[in-house]
Amino acid sequence: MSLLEVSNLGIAFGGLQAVSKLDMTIEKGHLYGLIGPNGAGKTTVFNMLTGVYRPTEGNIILDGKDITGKSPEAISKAGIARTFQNIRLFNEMSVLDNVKVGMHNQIQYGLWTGILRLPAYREKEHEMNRRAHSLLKIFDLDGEAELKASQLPYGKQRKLEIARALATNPKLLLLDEPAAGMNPNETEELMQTVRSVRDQFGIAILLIEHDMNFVMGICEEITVLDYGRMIAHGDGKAIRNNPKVIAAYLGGD
Amino acid sequence: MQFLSYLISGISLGSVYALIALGYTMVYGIAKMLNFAHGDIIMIGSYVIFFAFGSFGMNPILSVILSMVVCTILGVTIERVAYRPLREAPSLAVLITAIGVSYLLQQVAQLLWSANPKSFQSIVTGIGLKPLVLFDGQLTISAEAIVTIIACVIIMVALTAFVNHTVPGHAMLAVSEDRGAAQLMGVNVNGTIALTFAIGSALAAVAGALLCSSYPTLSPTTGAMPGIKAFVAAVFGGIGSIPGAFLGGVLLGVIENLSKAYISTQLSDAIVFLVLIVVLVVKPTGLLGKKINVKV
Amino acid sequence: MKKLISGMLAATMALSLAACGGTETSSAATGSDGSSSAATSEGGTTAEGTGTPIHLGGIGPLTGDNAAYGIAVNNGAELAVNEINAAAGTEVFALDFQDDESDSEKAVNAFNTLLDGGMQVLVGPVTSNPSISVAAECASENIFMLTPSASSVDVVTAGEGTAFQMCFTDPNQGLTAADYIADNSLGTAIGIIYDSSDAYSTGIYTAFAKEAGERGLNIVQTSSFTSDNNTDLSTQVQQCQQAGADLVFLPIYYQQASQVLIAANNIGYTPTFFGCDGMDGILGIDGFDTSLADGLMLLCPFSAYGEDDTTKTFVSAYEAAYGETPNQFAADAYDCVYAIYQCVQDGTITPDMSAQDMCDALKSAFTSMSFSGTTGENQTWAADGTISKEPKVYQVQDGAYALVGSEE
Amino acid sequence: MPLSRLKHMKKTTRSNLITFAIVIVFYLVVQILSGAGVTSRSFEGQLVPICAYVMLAISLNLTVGFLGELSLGHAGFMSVGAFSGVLLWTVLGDSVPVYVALPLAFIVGGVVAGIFGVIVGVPVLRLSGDYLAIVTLAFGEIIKNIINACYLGIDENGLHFSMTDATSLGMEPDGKMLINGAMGITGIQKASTFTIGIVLVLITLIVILNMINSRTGRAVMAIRDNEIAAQSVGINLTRYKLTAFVMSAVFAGFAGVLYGLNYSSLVASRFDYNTSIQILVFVVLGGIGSIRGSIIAAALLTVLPEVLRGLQDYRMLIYAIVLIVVMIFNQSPQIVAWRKRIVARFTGKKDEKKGVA
Repeated sequence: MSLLEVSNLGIAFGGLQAVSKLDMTIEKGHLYGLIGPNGAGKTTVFNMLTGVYRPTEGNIILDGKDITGKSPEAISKAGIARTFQNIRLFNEMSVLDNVKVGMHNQIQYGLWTGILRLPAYREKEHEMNRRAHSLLKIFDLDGEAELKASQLPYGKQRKLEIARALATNPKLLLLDEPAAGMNPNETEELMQTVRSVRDQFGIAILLIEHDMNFVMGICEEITVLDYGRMIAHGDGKAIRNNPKVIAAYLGGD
Repeated sequence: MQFLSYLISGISLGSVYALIALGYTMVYGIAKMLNFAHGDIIMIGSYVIFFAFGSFGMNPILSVILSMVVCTILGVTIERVAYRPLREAPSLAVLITAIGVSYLLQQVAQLLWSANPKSFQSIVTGIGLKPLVLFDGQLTISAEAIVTIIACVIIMVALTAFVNHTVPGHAMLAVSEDRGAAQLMGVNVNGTIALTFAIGSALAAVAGALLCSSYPTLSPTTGAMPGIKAFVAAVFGGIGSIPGAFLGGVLLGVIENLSKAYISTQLSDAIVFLVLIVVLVVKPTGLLGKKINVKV
Repeated sequence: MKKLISGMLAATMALSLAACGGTETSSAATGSDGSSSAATSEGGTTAEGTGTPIHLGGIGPLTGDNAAYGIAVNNGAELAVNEINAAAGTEVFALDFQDDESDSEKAVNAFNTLLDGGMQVLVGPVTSNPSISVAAECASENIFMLTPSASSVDVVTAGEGTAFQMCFTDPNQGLTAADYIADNSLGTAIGIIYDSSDAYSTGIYTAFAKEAGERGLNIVQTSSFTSDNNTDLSTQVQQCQQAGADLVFLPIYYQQASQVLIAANNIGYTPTFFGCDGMDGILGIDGFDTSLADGLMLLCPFSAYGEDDTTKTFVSAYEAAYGETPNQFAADAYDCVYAIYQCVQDGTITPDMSAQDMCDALKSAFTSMSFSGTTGENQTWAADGTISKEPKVYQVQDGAYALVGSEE
Repeated sequence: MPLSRLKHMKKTTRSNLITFAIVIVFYLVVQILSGAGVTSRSFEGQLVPICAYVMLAISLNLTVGFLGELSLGHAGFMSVGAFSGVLLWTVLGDSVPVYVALPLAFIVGGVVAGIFGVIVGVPVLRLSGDYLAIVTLAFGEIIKNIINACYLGIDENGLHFSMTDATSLGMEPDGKMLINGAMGITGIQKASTFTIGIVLVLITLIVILNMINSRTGRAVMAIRDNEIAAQSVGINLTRYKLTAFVMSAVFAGFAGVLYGLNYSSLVASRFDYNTSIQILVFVVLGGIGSIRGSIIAAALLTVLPEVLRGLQDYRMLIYAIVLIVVMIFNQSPQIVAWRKRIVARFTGKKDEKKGVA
């Protein structure tokens, strides 16, 4: 059974059909790319997968469970985590706390345990700190744990967002333009990190990216969207040579 | 007949709220701040008319114009001195400053003119208008009510036209949409905001004249409660929207008066506020407010 | 920022702590009319050599919605103190009047400040609710309190015998008004407009409604307003008109009453209007067309148009000092000071007494003496602190009051 | 030993301990000074209201600073807390020992305020920004208006209730009015003391600071910083918004009881939007999100008008000017930058990073 099975997915805003008839299958531990020209509906797909938008048609099955139209909160619990195109960190909180918020549903204790500082509080906070630090280490952020998230440089903010997403212990990680705004060195470094995350956590990753070198260099399978429809699917080589894709990128409109 | 007469006094009260709300809503739409001192500018304007017209016997129209000039200068000065330095500060900082200005104006008024209430002579009767008697005296509509309603409609229409069809009006729209972008496009943001305050304050003078003509007790706290009600009216109609302020004000006045007449005079305010809450819960940006979409 | 705040904190705390030990801040009677502040006792005789003054404290709203009443009380008390001091050629009283914004918290703060300043007798507070709170403080500290205008019964209850009133209690006014209207058949259908957010107004209304029921008065309409929705009172006036009321009872203050009269005039409604002591002052509203008040009746112990010498002296001195006609707030406060002065003259209290001793002395003196002033002849007090005086009913005629009756 | 431990503590823990220390030291200093008889009555009289306002400021800061929502109706919760707590206190009267009645009054006040927090919070928290602010203001005014129209009395036939006037209660002559409309509750047996106040302030501090530094607090702050991201990591927005809002209401209720039991009369009009705004001023002036700032600002601004009493008529004028000037001085970006330059010149230090921000 595949990890994620999307069938016939579509959404319309008013009269505008933003995405339609999308089919997608993601296997455990694989790296997928979702590409397409601007306005092709890539982020809309992410928003449907994570429950921000409710699809008007089709089904999303995660690990055998139907999660179509569930709330973002429920989908996070079900095992999909994401980052955002325009970074959405908890800016006024420390880097460490950003990751600890990610563990909200992983390590739990109640309101009163926290207020009364019961033994469970100490224990669980300790466990959270341990896990958070080890996650930060992967992204080379453990030196900045006490800084405010907003004080981090741009590249590190992108990494922190991934660390926070991983803290939710997902089965599937969605990365929305993780390399946006990075220089070639940083991009190269990020590719390494994404790969090692996949290897270390054994999770599937679906990413949107405009940087073709990044996508081609890292993704095992790529889906191409244009005007909300899938126009191609396959590995890097197949996509690169697909005439429909070339047309869409060169002079679609 | 009874109902009609309550309804008309409701519309008249509502028109006053609407006039004040127009000032609130313009300032909010463009400067993105809740100008809590707006009600107190009304109070100052009313005192100006009280002395000009009531004590010195100035022509009623001229005294309203004088009051508009005073209020405009006052409004622009307040904006320059107290609000502009906080343009880039958190919005709460400006809110608190506006509250400080409100206290300040009330205190100054009390020191200058004492807390003893004044009885305001209607400028409407001052220009010689008579109440309208209909249905063989069964229904009397005061001249103040008629003038207030008409003035309110005219001002609303004029403001809408000004904003939509003039260069400074377009600048206002641009600033209200996106201050940064407007600045880049060469719009004089400070000038536009100052102009907004000028118009809002001039409106406050007119509102004060009509408020006190209909409800003639004038004291340093006269502006406070109508100010709050008008603020509610502006939000009710969708804050930032000119027709919304008008609609919100009139509805508020009508609801307040009808609940006073038929439900309970003690609880009329509670009813007004309850309606506001219901409207906002059903339509979170007010009756005519724009829906804000957050892009993910 | 933090340093700034802590610096300010330290400074404020220091200032506030320094205000202790009975250091006198401002004992001189300072005008609070706004226009004529600091008008008095610049180089007046100091206490040295001629005996120290008795420290009177005053509390009332000098700012906020009810400031008009507090200012009138302050003026009335200040006038009396100045007169007494001038006549005696020495400083008999020193008055310190503090603002309470008509709020319990501020009133208790003012009370404490006054005690720090060495207050021996309290004239005030002005409004009911702060007076209840302050009366309780007076009871526990054993400080004599004489309120000019706080007419709620709860004031004397809370005072437990240390709080005295110069005005009628609210129920007494309501009852008397109902009786007077019934006895003189002033109205066949009665409408009432009262302020349900105000203790004074509600107190009178409650007693009036009860007595009216017992006397068989026909109440056809009861309307109220609150301090939040008193901008527009035309609806309430219309309600009374629709109900066919030929007498409208207005147990409210003169500011709102003037609005009722104007609103009634606007719709051509002309019943008999009947008010209580809070109505007094309506003719003095700046800009008010007094012809609208013609025929208005009010149950009030004081008339600025009275012909007796006490009243005439008071009114002319008040007009000279403050440029306006005094209302019953000012008159009550003026009487308060003179009532205490009566106890000074007969030797009941002397400046060297402690506030507590003074309180005990005044309590027994007040319950046994009779006082005549601007608000009535031969007034006496019961042990609980309530006053008994002759109620008078005036009618406004040609911009002045004419006595039309009194009710026992 | 304890000092060296203090050094190694986490920054937030240390900051919290300093906050506690300030409150405790303030209490001790006041106790010593008042024992020595050097404090003025005026100052002592303000201690209970100071404690109440400090609690209100801390609890409002939870809504404004940590939940990130502007509330203009905090006095409403104070009001229902005060009325329910004081009502219970009056009803219990002498029939129950003080050490039972008093805690019970506080608990009831807090719980009732909390219930109102839920009633208000459920619809209100769906809104955001200025719309939320106006609806909280509306709720505060509704609560005031309803209590003002509330008549409750007790006689041998039991409780009587009316929303019109006292006469319609139809009570026996020997009955007792409990809530008398606009006159509120009178004849309250005063019970609040500075010690009770400080204990409540400390409880407020412990609960709110511990809450902020826990899983719940992090969830609340995450919602404040970014609702969409908070949802994406699986945080239930409604639940945590409501938790913070209700907790804020509960402590406002406690503060209300403390305040109500400090005076012998209690009226609803005391708790109008002006009081809500006053509390908001404490929070903003003390620094949004800074608990210690709220404490200091609340204490300072409660004392300030009393210290200014000597200025007579100009008192509130000066207060207003101080408010405006402090806001501009602390919050205007240009002036803050200018202040930093001046400070840098005097101390000779160069703050390179923050020079031009």
